[in-house]
Amino acid sequence: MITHSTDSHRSAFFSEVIEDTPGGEQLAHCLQCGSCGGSCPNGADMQYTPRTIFAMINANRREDVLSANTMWCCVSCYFCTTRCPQQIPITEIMYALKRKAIAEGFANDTDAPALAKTFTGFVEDYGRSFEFGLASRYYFFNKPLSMFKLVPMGLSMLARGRMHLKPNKIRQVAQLQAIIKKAKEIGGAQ
Amino acid sequence: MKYAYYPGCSLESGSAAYDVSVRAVADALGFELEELDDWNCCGATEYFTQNELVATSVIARNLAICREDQTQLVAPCAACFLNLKKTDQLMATHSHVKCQVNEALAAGGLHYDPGRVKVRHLLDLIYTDIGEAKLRQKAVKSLKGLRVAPYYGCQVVRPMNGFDNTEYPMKMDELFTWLGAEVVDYPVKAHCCGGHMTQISEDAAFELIRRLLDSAVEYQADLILCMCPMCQLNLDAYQGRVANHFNKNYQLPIIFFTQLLGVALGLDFQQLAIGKEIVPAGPVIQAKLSAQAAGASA
Amino acid sequence: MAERVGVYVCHCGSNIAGKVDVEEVAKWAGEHVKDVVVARDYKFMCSDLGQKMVEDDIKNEGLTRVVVAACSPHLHEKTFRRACKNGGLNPYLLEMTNIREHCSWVHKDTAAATEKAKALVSAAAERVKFQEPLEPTYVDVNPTTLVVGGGIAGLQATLELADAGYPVHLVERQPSIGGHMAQFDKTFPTLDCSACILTPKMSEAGQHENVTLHAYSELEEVSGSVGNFKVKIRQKARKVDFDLCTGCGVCVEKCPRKVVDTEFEAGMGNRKAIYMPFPQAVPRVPVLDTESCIWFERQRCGACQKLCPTNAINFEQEDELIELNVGNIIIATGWKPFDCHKIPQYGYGRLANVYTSLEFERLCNAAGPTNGKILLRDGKTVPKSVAIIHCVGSRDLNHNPYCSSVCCMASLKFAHLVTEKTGAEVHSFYIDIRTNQKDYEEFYQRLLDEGVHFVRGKVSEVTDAARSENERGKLIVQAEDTLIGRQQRFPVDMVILMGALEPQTDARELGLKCGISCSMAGFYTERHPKLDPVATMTDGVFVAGACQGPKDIPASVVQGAAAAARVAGMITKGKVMIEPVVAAIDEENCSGCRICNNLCPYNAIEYDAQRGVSHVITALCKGCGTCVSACPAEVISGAHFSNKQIYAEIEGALWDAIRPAGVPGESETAEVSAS
Amino acid sequence: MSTKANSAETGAAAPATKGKLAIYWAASCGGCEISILGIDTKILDVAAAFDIVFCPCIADGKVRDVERMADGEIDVCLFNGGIRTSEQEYMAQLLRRKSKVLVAFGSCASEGCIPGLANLHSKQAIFDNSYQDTFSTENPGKVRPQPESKVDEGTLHLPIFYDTLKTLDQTVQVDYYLPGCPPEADRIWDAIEAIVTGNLPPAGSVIGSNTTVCDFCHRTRTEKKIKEFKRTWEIIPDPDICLLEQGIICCGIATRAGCGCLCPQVNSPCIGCYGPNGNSEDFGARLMSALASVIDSDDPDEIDEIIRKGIPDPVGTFYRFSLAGSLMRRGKRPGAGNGTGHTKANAQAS
Amino acid sequence: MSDEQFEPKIVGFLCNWCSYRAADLAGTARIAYAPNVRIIRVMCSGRVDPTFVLKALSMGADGVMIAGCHPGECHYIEQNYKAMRRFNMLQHTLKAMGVEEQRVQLVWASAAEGQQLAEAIDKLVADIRALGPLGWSKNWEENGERIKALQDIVNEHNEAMEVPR
Repeated sequence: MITHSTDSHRSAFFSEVIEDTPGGEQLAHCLQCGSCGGSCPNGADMQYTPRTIFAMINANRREDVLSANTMWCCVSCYFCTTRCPQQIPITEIMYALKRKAIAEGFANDTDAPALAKTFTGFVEDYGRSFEFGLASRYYFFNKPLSMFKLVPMGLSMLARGRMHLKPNKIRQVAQLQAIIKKAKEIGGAQ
Repeated sequence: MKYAYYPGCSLESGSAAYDVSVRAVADALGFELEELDDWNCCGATEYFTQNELVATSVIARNLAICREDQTQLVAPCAACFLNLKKTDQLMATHSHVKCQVNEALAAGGLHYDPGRVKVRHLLDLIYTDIGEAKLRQKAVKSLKGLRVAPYYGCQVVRPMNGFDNTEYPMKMDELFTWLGAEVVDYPVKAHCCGGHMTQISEDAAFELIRRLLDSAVEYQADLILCMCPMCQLNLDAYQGRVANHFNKNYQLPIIFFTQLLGVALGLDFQQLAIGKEIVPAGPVIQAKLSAQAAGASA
Repeated sequence: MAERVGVYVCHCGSNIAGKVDVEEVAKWAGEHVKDVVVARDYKFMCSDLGQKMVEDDIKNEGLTRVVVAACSPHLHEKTFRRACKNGGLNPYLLEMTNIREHCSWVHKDTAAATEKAKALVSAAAERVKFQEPLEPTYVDVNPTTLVVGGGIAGLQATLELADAGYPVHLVERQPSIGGHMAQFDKTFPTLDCSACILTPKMSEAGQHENVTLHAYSELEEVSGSVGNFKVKIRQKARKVDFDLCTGCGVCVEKCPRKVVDTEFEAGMGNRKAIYMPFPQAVPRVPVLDTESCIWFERQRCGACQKLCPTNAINFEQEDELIELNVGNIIIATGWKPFDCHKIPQYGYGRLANVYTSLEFERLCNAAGPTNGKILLRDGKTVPKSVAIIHCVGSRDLNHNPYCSSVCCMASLKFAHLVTEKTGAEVHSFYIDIRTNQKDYEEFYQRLLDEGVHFVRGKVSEVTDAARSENERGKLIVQAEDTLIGRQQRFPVDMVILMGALEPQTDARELGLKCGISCSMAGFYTERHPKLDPVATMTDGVFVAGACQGPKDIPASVVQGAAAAARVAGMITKGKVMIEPVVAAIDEENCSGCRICNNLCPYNAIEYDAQRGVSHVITALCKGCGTCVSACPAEVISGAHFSNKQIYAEIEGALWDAIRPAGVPGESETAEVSAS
Repeated sequence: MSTKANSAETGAAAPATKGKLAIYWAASCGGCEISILGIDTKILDVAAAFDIVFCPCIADGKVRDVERMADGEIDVCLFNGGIRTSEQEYMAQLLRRKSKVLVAFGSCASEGCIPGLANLHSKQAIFDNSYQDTFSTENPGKVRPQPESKVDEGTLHLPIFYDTLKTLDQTVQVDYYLPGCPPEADRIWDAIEAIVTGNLPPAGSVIGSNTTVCDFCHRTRTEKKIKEFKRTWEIIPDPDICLLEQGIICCGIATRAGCGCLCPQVNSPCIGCYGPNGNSEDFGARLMSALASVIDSDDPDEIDEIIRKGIPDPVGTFYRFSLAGSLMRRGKRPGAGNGTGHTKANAQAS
Repeated sequence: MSDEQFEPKIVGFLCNWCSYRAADLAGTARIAYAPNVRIIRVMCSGRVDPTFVLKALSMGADGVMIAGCHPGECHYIEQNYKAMRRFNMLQHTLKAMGVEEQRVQLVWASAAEGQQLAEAIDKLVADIRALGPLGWSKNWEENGERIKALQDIVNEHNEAMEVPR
């Protein structure tokens, strides 16, 4: 019935972020209580806690936010989201920030985008993903050195028939690709 | 009872053990899982970091290809469960998402009305639809003597499971108490296993894994029960390296809850793919249960 | 014969005239609105001269209806009704339309604003023609008052009225009056002992000649209306004869059955099956709890009965219903504590040494289970470090969105008591410290001197999962210290949860009985948040204390006194006016379909089975008009808001819209004659 | 021509005291005429009191005869049926002119009745449906009725078909109303008596009672709370309890008494043919308001569910007899997403 | 009203205790909103009879707003729920008549929500402006040939009369 105004005097970046996050309007209500930063399993490693990030978004500090490591610490455990007293969809906002960071080439000192790309690469080719390809391709291109550390583990996995060497392909790959193509058109490929 | 079944990629590769045990348990408990025809990957958390609409559309395809009569979709994998449920909810609560996703689906000749398919997690199904009475009746082998640490992880219970507490879930605890196991009530049962951090920043991931293993050990658990392939992989496959990293020595088997449930239902390890895990669980279960049996007969 | 309508358009200085062309509006009304015989605009209609103008026109121009286009009727309807009265016209033949708040102040374009003003005036003018003269009725006020709730707010109200010489019936659900305040140890910010200042009031109420105490009783039913309520009170069976009992306490002493006291001791201590909640209880008559009594379990024991020197114990005693007539009702039913189990991450109920604020009050109360010693659950260890968590279930959309307003000060009090009694290190975790009353901020300053650590951050979880040796065996409080922007872990021995203040579980139920409404949260809604804070929408029913919203002791006392003052006012006036804006059923044509019967929240509609018709009890009707619009036979009429009046208003408001065709005389009619 | 001369020509033998009665039939089913015959032998008394000067359905008589009459020459005209064509409007105007007292006779004339339900759709939609889209229609030439058709003898005119059906009083001034589909014989007789004896209510009002059907219903009533509206075929209602309280939508609560509560007596709900009670403006609105008020839920979704499930055809339920005469009008999207979309025309429109 | 754009005429039924006061508040706070809504005060949204809405529409209004206290906060305890039920019922019927839902809107606004009420009004006006005029009062009127057709009948009959008998 009654719609709350989201435009008004918000910072440009603020509007941008909630634009990109379903339910993001709640961000306007952040109390700066820090229950998010306190809840995060990786909270200790963050250079800015989510709460701080929100304050920075409000202050329109675009660059600082997008170059922060905060969202890359997020493991989508949703503790912050369920605990937030203002019901801000924090995890989703982290996704939104990740998307922006990647799109605008901020995310350089993390391997997450690479992993993501490799992963979705498979999905778009086969319709499904599979660990071996994922691991091998991802590590080969991104952290060849640490590959060796993985060998014993890989082997034991292999030994237990837990590593398939070829992926399963879905029948309707074409259909899926069409959907993805369309979605990218509408959503503006990021 | 008949449900549409969405195994998800891990269950057909790395975590086949989960898939095998799920199907075995389904047979034993007498409910039917019909694999969703030509399902595609849910994109885990990876699509959301790139393009929200693509992410939701890719997921929505799976909901859209459900037949009219497939109104309940069961996903054992946490990430799949959350993604499917989340997408359905997003479409239901945000009309623009609904429109855009359907526009995308239309490109593949598909359409989905939010709410048509009810996304369920396997645990919910077994706990609610099968229920205590039936389980007790079907259970042929008591799990007495076995100290199990139910591990829920994150994405089944949060942000929206609709069947258990998001902070301190109890359903798996109850389920295995029914089956006679000693359930250890340890504080971190719904904390994070590190997720894909194992791939990105091992130090971060190892710390998280350590917390879980430590706590379980502190509470003298014989094994940890998982309901998510990623959790199982991290706790099991990385256990050795985590041990070295903090120079400790864990020997804590990590299996899927359906595997132990199967044991209680009288299925043998083969049928349940027990032995696929890296830290072997078979011997532990054997030892504890027979010890108990011996104690009982003596 | 046609009405003679006078239209008055106010400039309100430039407030209206600045945006609306008032002269034009008045001129237009005079020329275009049917039956308008006088149309004037004036600088300030509410001024004496403005009112005089209306009076004179009524007298000289023989106006039969008056329209004033000015500000909100909520501001000046009374004013102009008076003017009409003085002019000899029934006040209800006035209609005010709001061209200031609803027009000149909210529209940018003068032309548009003027157009709207015209529409509003025409609407009012069309409506007023159908308005009817109404006469308010007056009823006598019964000087007896019912006070529901024997907490500090209720006590205050009771004593104010009783001392003023008016009879009061005080109803309390618990075995003793005193409320939550009786459980407390000290009161902020002065730290004087709660019992010391409360018990005198309690005993005074217990002995006062004008006060009739109904402890261990509940309000069952309310009927009637302002001035003359009929109330039913359920006196729950104590199983102890009130008149015979001397309060010697032998029964309690001899009772073999011990149970945990979840009420007064908040689960921290025990009581007997027959008990007096606390030593200074008023009335000093024990209550037998049949749930736990051995006699009611298996007809054995009966020690109390055997040993009572006055044979006051009566196992057969039943609840009894007491009927009273009262003129006014004061609701002071207070609050209930938030159930901390609802926030599992704080571990209450799972981790032994996590306490609720009420538990802690008992813990440091000299008369409490540990005689005022602050100890862990093991009953011997003194905590070396204590964490206090604010806003547990308050300021949290997942539980209660509102601020519970007392927790900040209470937590400061606790911090002080802990440091004073144990010397333990205290961490107090807050979102904002709110100390906005006299001497509260000073108290905060004092605590800062006492070396309490205030950590700005809402605690994320309390756990016993140690990550390092120094955490082993401790409760670890994990939170972000937002002032340094870092996640921190604080190992402590004891955690105190400052749970929210919530409305009583049956608040809505009681509200319905008395015909008063609740906010979303479930606190009673006052008539006006600023200007009428203790009255409610139901005349003769007042609210005081935490049942109207979270409040500390001083604020509750103020409201108790305020409510009493309002009631005293009603009583001294002796009569009360009843608005004539009510519904009426044309019983001649009512067919008794009974659609309307359960639509009235005030039960003002009664079905007469004999005659097979429904009728309205005028004294109970509040004039909302819901039944009027529900009546399928259109035989219920609403005074001052009749269908005729509203239809006319609609038509007037749309004077400039295209009229429908099909209505004879309008649109092109095609009368063709057969030559 | 003078009135006298004229009367001499037509109703020759008529004694001066005998009044002149006209009965006309516009857009209606003819049931009203049957009902008039329902007054049985009393018809003779009518004949005694009146010359029936014009009644195409029972006696021969030409429009031109009426045209020839002097204005106001007819004492009473019972006009049934709504106005759907130019001819009907012409007759309405003609008879209005010629009659002292014009009575809107029956539901059609008073409020549009069943023919009025066609107002859900435009003329276009109706023609498409009846001349094209119904499955049983073969009309490759897309033939439609034409107002003008040239023949050798000249041009023939058909009355034109209006976009909407109007009630009599939306076309001409009406003196009295006699509701009912059809009006009960007894009520008709009451009305005729009233007219003859001249003790009539104020002009423009309904000749009939001012209470509702419930007044004459024997069923026991208690307070109403409705959790589910039921269709008549869904349950066999208890014969002694208020139908509404059993979930069946009974219009008796809002319908003017007069029929003697016929339907509820045979365990079937009142459908409101006697129209609204008192001087209420909109029968449907009265029903909607009353029924909605007693829905037993405060949750918007549940309320919606109850309404959608229980009342698939709201217009047909609330305005079965009164659509044309009500305040309700069709929107720009005729029949969009409504419960009455059972014709192809409609299906396309929506 | 300025320039060419369609200015809908809207009638608003506001309850005396919450929404009417919300409108007062919007005024005292000088929150500007569209001037198209003409406010009619009723004691409670529970007084709003579907007839009022239909009356307004048939009198030429393009839309109607019904505003009351938030559910659970009604000053008459629960009467706004009746308003809600009637609103849903009326919407159901209007929909069947092909009237767009946005034309009649139900709004909850507490006495403190001047801003929200103003926004709701602006939204309502925008919605209806987008829909264009309702034209209820018009669509009962007849197609143009009507007059001619009537005249034709007269002429025909006149001709017929000239036939000698």
